[in-house]
Amino acid sequence: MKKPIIAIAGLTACSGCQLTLLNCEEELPEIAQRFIIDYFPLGLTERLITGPIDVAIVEGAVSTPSDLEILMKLRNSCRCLVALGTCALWGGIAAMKNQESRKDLAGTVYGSAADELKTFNPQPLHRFVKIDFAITGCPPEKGELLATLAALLRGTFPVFPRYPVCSECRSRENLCLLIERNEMCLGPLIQAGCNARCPAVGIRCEGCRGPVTEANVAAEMELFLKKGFPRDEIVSRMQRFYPEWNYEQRS
Amino acid sequence: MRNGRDMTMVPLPATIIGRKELSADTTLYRLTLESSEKDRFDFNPGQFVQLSVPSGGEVPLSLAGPPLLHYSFELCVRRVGHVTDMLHHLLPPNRVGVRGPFGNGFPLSEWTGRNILLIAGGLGIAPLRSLLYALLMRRGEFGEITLMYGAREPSAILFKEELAELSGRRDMHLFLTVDFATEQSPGGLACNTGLLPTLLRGVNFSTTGTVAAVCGPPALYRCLLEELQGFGITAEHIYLSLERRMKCGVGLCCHCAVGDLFCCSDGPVFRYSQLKGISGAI
Amino acid sequence: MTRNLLKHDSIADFLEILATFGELHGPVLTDVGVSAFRPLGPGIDLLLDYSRTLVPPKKYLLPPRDTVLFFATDEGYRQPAAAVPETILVGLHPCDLQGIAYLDKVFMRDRIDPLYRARRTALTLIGLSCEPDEYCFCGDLSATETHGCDLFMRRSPCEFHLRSNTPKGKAILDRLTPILAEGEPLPADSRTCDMAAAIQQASVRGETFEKSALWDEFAGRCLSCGACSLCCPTCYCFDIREYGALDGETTMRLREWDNCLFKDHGEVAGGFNFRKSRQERFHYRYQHKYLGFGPTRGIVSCVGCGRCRVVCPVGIDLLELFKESEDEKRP
Amino acid sequence: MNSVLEISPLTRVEGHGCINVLFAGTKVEKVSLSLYESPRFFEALLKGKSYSEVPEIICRICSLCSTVHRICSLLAIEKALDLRVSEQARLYRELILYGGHIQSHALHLFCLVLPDCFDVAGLSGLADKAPQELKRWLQIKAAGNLIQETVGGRTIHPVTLIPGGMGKPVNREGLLKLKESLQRVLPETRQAYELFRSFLPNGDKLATPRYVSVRPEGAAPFLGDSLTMGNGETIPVDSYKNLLREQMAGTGNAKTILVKDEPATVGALARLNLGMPLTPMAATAFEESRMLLTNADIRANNLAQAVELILAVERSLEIVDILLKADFTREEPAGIVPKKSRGSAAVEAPRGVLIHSYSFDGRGICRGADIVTPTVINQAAMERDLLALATHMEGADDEELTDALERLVRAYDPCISCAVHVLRI
Ligand SMILES: Cc1cc2nc3c(=O)[nH]c(=O)nc-3n(C[C@H](O)[C@H](O)[C@H](O)COP(=O)(O)OP(=O)(O)OC[C@H]3O[C@@H](n4cnc5c(N)ncnc54)[C@H](O)[C@@H]3O)c2cc1C
Ligand code: SF4
Ligand code: SF4
Ligand code: SF4
Repeated sequence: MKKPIIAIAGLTACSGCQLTLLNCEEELPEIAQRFIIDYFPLGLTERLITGPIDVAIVEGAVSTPSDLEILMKLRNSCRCLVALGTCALWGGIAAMKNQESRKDLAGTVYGSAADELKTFNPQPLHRFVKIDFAITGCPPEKGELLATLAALLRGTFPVFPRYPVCSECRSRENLCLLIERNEMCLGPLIQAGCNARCPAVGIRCEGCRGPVTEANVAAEMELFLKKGFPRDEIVSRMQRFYPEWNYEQRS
Repeated sequence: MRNGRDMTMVPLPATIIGRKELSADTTLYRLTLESSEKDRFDFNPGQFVQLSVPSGGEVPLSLAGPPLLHYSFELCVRRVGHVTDMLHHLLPPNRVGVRGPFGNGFPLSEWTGRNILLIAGGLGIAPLRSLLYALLMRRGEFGEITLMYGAREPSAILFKEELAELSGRRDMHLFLTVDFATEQSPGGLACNTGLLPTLLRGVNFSTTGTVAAVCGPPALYRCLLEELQGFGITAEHIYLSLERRMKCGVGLCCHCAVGDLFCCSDGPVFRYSQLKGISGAI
Repeated sequence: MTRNLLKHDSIADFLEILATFGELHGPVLTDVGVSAFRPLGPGIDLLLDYSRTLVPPKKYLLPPRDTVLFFATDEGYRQPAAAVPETILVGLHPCDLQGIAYLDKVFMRDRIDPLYRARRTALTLIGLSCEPDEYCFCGDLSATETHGCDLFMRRSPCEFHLRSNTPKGKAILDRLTPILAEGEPLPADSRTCDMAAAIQQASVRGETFEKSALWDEFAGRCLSCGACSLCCPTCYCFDIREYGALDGETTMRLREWDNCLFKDHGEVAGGFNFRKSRQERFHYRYQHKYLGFGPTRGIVSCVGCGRCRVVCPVGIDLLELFKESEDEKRP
Repeated sequence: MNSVLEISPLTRVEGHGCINVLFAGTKVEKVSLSLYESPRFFEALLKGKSYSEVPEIICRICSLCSTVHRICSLLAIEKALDLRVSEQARLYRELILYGGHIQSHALHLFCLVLPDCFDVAGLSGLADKAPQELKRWLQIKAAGNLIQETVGGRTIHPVTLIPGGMGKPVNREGLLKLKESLQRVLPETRQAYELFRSFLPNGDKLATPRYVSVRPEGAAPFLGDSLTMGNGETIPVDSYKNLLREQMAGTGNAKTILVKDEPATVGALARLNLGMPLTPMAATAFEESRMLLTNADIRANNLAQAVELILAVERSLEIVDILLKADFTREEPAGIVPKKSRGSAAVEAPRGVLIHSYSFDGRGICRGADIVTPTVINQAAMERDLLALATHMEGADDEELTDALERLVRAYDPCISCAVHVLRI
């Protein structure tokens, strides 16, 4: 089998997605053997993107000219581009206030020095380049990352289920926090794959994996409102990882 | 149970022994089961197999060749997604897995003495090719045989060489049509332009004692069935092959129900009369 | 007179003897307060007066996610060879027994699913009578204490009446004799339930409630969370997926619970969907639950356990269809 | 003739940064370190969010330190809202804090620094050169991650810890599994310490750091309510601003901080030098290497981290034992009544002192946030040392210099993601 050449890069992010890879302690040696890792600043002294690369795996949102430059360089030298994690796929935590002015946000943090910052609203990768595959999650699940790498060895991508977190939550026999404890659990709207991590330890789903394709956003909103949560609080929670919900969507 | 393995549940190893590109996205594969199983593979036209591409998954595919083809069988596959994509990277002598054959197939023995009209739209030619060869193998038992085949455009016509050969035969009629004519010639074939229902209205074929076998996308069924009945072919005598999502092929996974019928085990070939009252069937 | 009375205070001995027949599982209250079937052991209390578990016992036969095939380049596909441990499931309510009996029909009658069969054969079922709550509607739908289970325990104020239905059950009963008292067999339970009767009648009529306005109303509210069918004792739709391993050689094929209310349940390649709208998917669910498909045509698969009504976050209840039609009949 | 050596991007460190060395002829004129991580404006993101959302958002500042950010923010919130958490929650927090230190130190030492010791470019090189050892070292990292996963519900951005308490406690089975894995790696941590002891760099000594750390209270090494500088001087966390003075750095998006107008150093070396309580094996290791660690420059920091690995594993084992004995069941988190308030807390992150400070309005909505991260505190010292080292090395070729400067940066174990989100609102 020909060894795939991969590049791993991080843009505006917390490095958690790349760390997820480094957290595969069991598998790391095998990965190091089966792939040629061409560019991976977090783990490798190699400063140049030279290409050609089979697969570029990119973490983080795009929010500066230098992010964009790295992204473009990678896109131009790779065959497939994989968005790794919620920031790369949906914008993620840094994009939660994208509806507010970037300038004001910067000003709040950096005062007058803010003007010198070259930055724009954090955007998911697909706003700028074509992505061939995405692994969601903040951080992504080890299992999905490994399944993707395994599929790459065979020149393909894996197929992940498209149901919401609730499905995994119920089959794990968790207590439903939405029904039984009236908590603002986002499970019904969020893409599964984490095996309902949070409800399994008694914490409501905060939605870190972004929207599931088939989400009845409007009905969930009605339910939360009926349970007495103020609308602004619901919106604030829902936008934590994905700022662009369509609150009218029913299917 | 064959050779200690249950072929309805566990795919048997099969080898790709031939591969021919029919169009930009469609390829004909010839496969053979591995030695000890070879002689066991018999099927009815209209039946399908579940083909496994290791680490990709499994998809239902119609048997597209004549039955009893020297220990091998043919599949005509369009590249549309995950599994079919992986399949398109395979070459002889790569190995795949096969379960089946499944489903009912066309009831040839009930058709003895009748005129037979085959109508294929697009990839629907796959099962009908198998049916046609089976009919021709028993040519004497049937009346007039007509094949009408429509494709989107000349380059999408599959099996061009075979069609050219068939068009020379005197014991059957062949009519081709394309939705859009383009510069490209359909490879020396006589070809109409227009949708299949237009073709149906425009050519002569026997309508008495005729059974029709139709296979194509849902849109084709919607516009064709009324036409056929208009020619006096009753719902009882129109056979359709349906496509549904299938995961098991044997009536367990429950994705393919049409009304109270399973497409995989009660079908995929149905008489139109069976489907008439079922909303969403077609 | 037979020895068939189990005093309430002999339960511990009872369980100890049962445990000699295999791994003992039964309903317990988990640390988060959910009723669930779990392994029993010292210090774990068996629930004897529970209403229903969240997930039905089908998980013992069809686990939520199950490896059904392995593939290796040199040996092709093969089924997992792991031996299934003998398991005793104690404390199953009649609706759950009925649910298993239905699954048996699907997976062991016309088509035999080898994995299911292996697990089913290793399973001993011990039923337990129950008191319906406001969500149940099993009634005579599951007056089947005798069917499907090996041993049945009917509860009365200070004892359980045991009855064996199979040789397996008989063997267990024999072994229990030392801790049992003598008693009369109780007459069969003759509970009835109007809702259950209405469902049966509708099913026989082939009722589809085509005109009801409820379908749209359900579709508008449904969150597509999947709870109703995951928790239904007779929902068994499954999806199949396949994942290669990092070694580049081996592969696993998984079978996983699916749900007919999900959009991609009826979707085929190219995005064409045979059940595009949620209304259509509700109809599909109705068809399967109350009218049946293929070999189970005509069999009502709803056993009246009430789980789907309990677990739906937005309170959707297919029974409203039947109620509505009952109401219409009344002047 | 002026020339510039640009080292960009810095590799094998967390986040995006670069070094520019400015030469006048062969003389080093200036060295600048810029952290050009894209700013995510965390302080602004928090503004307007409920106190309950704050820990969940803020832990996303950085994946390597997500646990300690979460804990620091919980402590600050609880201080503001006058919440007392149960013994159970306190123990779990302490345990997961060690998990965070173990995984972070192990990642830094074994994945980012060790390639330098073996003269390879990165992990793949290590996998070739020392495959068996790599597997064993990664086990230490895995043990840290197992704590995160078991206690926190996830290895990165843990979820169980919430204001006033926690979700479900770990069951017996989970604790026993933890214990087993910690026991298995404890001897490995000692081996790792010996390995790093053998790789101590030599060469001209750089400046002796001015250390700052959280003043440890009781037996828990990384927690406390005041900051200390070792000369007897301590200040309560609430007045941290009197000690740490911020200034906007010339380049890059981070601020630098001076302590009494001088660069300060935080981190493992600082903690060891400022009398953090040690567990038996860690104490032995420290004693053995006292000379190497107390009279050193920052390049001894990696050895100090290795000592802390021993410490964190030992201390985790102690806590797991306490938890096993206590056999806690699930408890409801403390009831919370929001009020207008302000609270600051400090925790020792793997890289050193971390401070979170928040103010809330009457509804518990965050109106102000200030986060001081260790990398920001260290930045001035890092620049000072880089300049000194570059000057010592005048005449060396670019490759050699690049290599040495990068190694120096790695000794500090900077965390650039954390560093760029600093400043008061
Ligand atoms: C009885 C029958 C006979 C068929 N005969 C042929 C044939 O001869 N040649 C041919 O090219 N195609 C045929 N098809 C269609 C073929 O099965 C699909 O094109 C194939 O499943 C697509 O799989 P994919 O993974 O490549 O596509 P993807 O787009 O990646 O998968 C499509 C999605 O639909 C699901 N799916 C499940 N069952 C089906 C299904 N039956 N059709 C489409 N999608 C499905 C897949 O699991 C996946 O989720 C037939 C289908 C049926 C039911
Ligand atoms: S707890 Fe949340 S994820 Fe789980 S079932 Fe309830 S709503 Fe869904
Ligand atoms: S339960 Fe929700 S918040 Fe938790 S990991 Fe899963 S998707 Fe993320
Ligand atoms: S449909 Fe509902 S009530 Fe009927 S068996 Fe399923 S879960 Fe129980």
